[in-house]
Amino acid sequence: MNEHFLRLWPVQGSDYAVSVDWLVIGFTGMMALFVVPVFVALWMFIWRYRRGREANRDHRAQSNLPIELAWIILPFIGSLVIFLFSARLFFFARTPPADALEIQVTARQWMWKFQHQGGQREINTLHVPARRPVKLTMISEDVIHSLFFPSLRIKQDVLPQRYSMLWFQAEHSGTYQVYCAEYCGTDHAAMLARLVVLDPGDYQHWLQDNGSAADLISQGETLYRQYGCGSCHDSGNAPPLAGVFNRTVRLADGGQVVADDAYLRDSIVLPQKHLVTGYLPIMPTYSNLLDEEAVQRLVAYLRSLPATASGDPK
Amino acid sequence: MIRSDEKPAEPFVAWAQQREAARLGIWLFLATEAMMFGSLIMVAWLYRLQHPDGVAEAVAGLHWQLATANTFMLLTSSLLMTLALAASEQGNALRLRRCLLGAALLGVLFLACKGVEYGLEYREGLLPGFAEDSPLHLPSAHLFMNLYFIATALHAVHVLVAVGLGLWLYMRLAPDNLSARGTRTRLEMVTLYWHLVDGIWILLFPTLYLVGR
Amino acid sequence: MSAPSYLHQQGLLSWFLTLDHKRIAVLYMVTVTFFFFAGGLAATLIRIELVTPQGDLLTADGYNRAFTLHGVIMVWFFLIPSIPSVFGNFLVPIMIGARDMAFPRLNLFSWYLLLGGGLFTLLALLLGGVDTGWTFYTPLSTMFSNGHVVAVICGVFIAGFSSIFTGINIIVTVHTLRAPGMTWMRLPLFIWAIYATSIILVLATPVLAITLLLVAAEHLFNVGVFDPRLGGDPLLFQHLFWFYSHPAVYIMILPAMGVVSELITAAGHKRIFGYRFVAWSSVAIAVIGFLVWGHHMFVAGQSMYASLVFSLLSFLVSIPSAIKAYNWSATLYKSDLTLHAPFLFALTFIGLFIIGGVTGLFLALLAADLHAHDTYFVVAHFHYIMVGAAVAGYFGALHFWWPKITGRLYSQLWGKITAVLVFCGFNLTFFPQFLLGYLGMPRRYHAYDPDFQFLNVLSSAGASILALAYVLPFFYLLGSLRWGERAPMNPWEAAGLEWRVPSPPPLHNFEEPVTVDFEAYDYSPEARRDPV
Amino acid sequence: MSTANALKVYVGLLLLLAVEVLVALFWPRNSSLIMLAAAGQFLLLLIFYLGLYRHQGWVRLFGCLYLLWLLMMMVFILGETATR
Repeated sequence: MNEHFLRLWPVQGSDYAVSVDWLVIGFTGMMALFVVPVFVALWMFIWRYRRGREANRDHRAQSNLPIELAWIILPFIGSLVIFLFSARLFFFARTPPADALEIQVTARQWMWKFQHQGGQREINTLHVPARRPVKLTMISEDVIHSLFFPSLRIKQDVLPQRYSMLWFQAEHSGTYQVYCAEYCGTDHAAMLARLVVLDPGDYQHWLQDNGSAADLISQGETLYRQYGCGSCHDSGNAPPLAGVFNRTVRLADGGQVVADDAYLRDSIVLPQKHLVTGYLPIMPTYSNLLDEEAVQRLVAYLRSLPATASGDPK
Repeated sequence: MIRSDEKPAEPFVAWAQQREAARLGIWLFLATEAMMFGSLIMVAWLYRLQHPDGVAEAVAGLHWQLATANTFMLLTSSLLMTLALAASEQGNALRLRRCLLGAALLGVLFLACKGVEYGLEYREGLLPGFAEDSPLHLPSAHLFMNLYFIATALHAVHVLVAVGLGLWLYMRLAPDNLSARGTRTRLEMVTLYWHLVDGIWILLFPTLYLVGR
Repeated sequence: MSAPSYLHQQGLLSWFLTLDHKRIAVLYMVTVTFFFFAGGLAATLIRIELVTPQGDLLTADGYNRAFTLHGVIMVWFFLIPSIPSVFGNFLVPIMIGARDMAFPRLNLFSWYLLLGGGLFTLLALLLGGVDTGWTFYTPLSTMFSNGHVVAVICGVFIAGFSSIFTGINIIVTVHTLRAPGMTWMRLPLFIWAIYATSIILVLATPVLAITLLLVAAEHLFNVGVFDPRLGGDPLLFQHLFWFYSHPAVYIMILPAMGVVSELITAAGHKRIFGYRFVAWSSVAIAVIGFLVWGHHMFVAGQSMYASLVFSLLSFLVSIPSAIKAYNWSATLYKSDLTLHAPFLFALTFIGLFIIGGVTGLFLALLAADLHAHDTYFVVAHFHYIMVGAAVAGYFGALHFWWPKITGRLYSQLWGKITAVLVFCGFNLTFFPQFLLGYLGMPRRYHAYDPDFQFLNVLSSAGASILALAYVLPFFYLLGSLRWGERAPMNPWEAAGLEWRVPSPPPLHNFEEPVTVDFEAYDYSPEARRDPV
Repeated sequence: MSTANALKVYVGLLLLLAVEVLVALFWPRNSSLIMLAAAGQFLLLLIFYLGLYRHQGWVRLFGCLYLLWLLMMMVFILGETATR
């Protein structure tokens, strides 16, 4: 693994990583511009003005407004320029493209579990296609973890009870180390994973030869049948779920909310959180029956439900 | 008639300087109390904004009549403390001690009223840790109830300290040494602390009991 | 014969019931040094553990407890009380011409609070052990850790009040007890820095008190404030915690800046360049320091727009520090420099503080923080500021005012050797950690990738030099108490009220009341150095 | 502070309290009115009973700084929760 004795710069796995490296090197250069003169001035003054060495020390300046303003404004303007570059990169890293490949991630104390759309499930390893955007929807089952890809220069905290998102586009195929960055208890140091980036062809082979019988959506459907969600939701005394994804739902207290992933998950695990108008709050909580992975499968199934032909339900 | 041998405390050279220092010291302590309770009130408001329905359910169960009576009592005790300070400036010892005693008694009444309220809530199973068969079914209602308990308990401790200070000052102000400069400064400090405890309740009362009934 | 020195009175009660600000300062010095070595032991364990990639010296749990102990003890029981309580207590009254602090009894009570809180916390950490890190992040600290978290929280809660009362004491003293003629613009810059630190001490510590109270309530009664299942929000804890903890890092660095201003002017025999800018930059750091806490949470799930605002404000807060650094080096222009030991510590401070500050700006860059957050890059950054700058400032103050506190001179040679050892040992320890951090080695890792071993071994080697450098002063400073020659009133020919009283100073600092008619740092030839 | 003034301020405080409770009971929707009455009470207390008007600069300075900080934290809360 460590082919050369001492590596001083992390491998660059994506274009984003290259641009972050250039940002950091640019910032170091600019800061050197402001800092090196201070060190040089210090050494020069110590040498020239040490006691016993004659130098003209008369009319010593007490203060000088232009110089003071100069070394306030110039460094600030310099850092503002770099700040704008970094803000642009930050927004780029935080807005996933629409066509990204969706993968569900669940973090548990000291292991990572990944679920692909095709139903494949992996523990502590993640296979992704190269040169394609991949979007990870992540949640933790206990404490706060943080999925960290050093070679892609990104990380994102994984919070309990709330989805957080991370997206990347790996360029070169290969195997990269993945860490948990947020301290999460005893074996925080052992919570590692491997990111395996495959060329698109190899990725398809990988999908086939360990694809499970049903894909994520059909697994969600079996759960939907198994827990009898249809007995209320399809019979009318609970909000109809056809085409529910990204629909604006009117709540009992007059507010409105868009039914995104988080809303669907909260309605399953904490049904009392958002009460829909016109329905009794009689839904039991499933938080003890379903773990986070099962909830993700159900949400995938609910997202796939098309709006029924008879117009958009209210 | 200021006793001549009475000189200001060690580091100070003049009485005015010592009162100035004591006043700035108490104001800074009030600032720390305000920062602490300010954060608590902000946390309460954050959860009011995030879970309006859960909080509405919790607030519905609170005894606002008792709390209004409590607010009235604290406002009256603040008035009495101001009157006590005014009486000390006019040198009227009897009125000063009566006002001080009145304020301390109102503080004790406030705590008694609070105890009754906690008793009712305990029987209704609303208090944290003892809430087996609690009538609240929204989880965020439990959260707000617990937050209500922490905020009012912390404030009750401060009222207890204020009542203690009032009674301690009442003992110290025996009729003869009323005019000692030290005790007048202490009276002003206790008055300032009392008003802060009242001011915190003025903000806590609507935040916990009234909004979103 | 002039009045007896404040050390004249003997006996235990004269120490444990003293109301004299100078004796309380010495009590703080002993307490703070004890906690420094307790925290240092934990650091040595960590560095020895990290020599090998696989964890063999300590178990995973043992390592987690070691770095939690190192964090809690070093932050709350050494760095925060060190300069404000030790040198603030000793020097503030003398420098402004007062006889004592405004509230002497409150001062002694603060010391007992720190000692009590500290011993209780150390006991809880050693006997039970807490593995949540000094940041107590929820839900780990509230739902997934053992009961000792509540004990440690009580200890820190008690010690917090020591900070609040010290802050109140210093602010009231500076406002009301200045000698006639000592206007705000004639105050030494150390007083400005300690005054700004006290503002933070008074306003930020209560927020920590309520946060720790909520964590303890959450841990005991599952109140739900930070428990997402009941609707609480773990991010709220991080907001409240960092709202205190970022101003707290300015509590650690601001006094050291005040010390360096004194050292630079005393060594250079010259008034500081731009007195007003340096004075007001301390207050600016204190005020803006309250607005930037969000840069600890860029990756924690905070909204993008809040992160943008915090990143911009973090660049703004770096300006006053830059003003100070530039003005210090400008002071040396046309100065009359003597290279004595305290001045070498001041140079160490400037060198390491500038590197620490610049890497702080790295972490304020949003895109760079996505990579460097929670890695050894952050560890190296804050050690450059806390250990490199704040501890070097503390050692500089120790070496500069030691003759004034104890009345004894120590050997300058050993002082300079220690300063050079600290600079070299420090850089060898923490510069490799910058590289480790950028390579992607996360923080608080008990076992790591074999790739990182070489840099970790370098860091541990540096740590051994640093440990030696920190033990050295223990010998020649305490040795000076016995064999050191008597110190004159002004060994460094510095300007300042504290150098116009005999060393060690008498019980009431000044025989007759002081009137100040000279500017701060008045080194002009006609200003005679006559004893007051 | 004279007794008459103290009584006037006291009556003002009671009036605001009455306004608060009445609004809470009969017009529950506008909670901002309740908080305005509470803020009024707090300011009345701060200026007259705590005697902010009697003190010189640094108390008033600390008072304004603190109220400014409260405002800023409120704006931050609303902004962060809205954009999260």
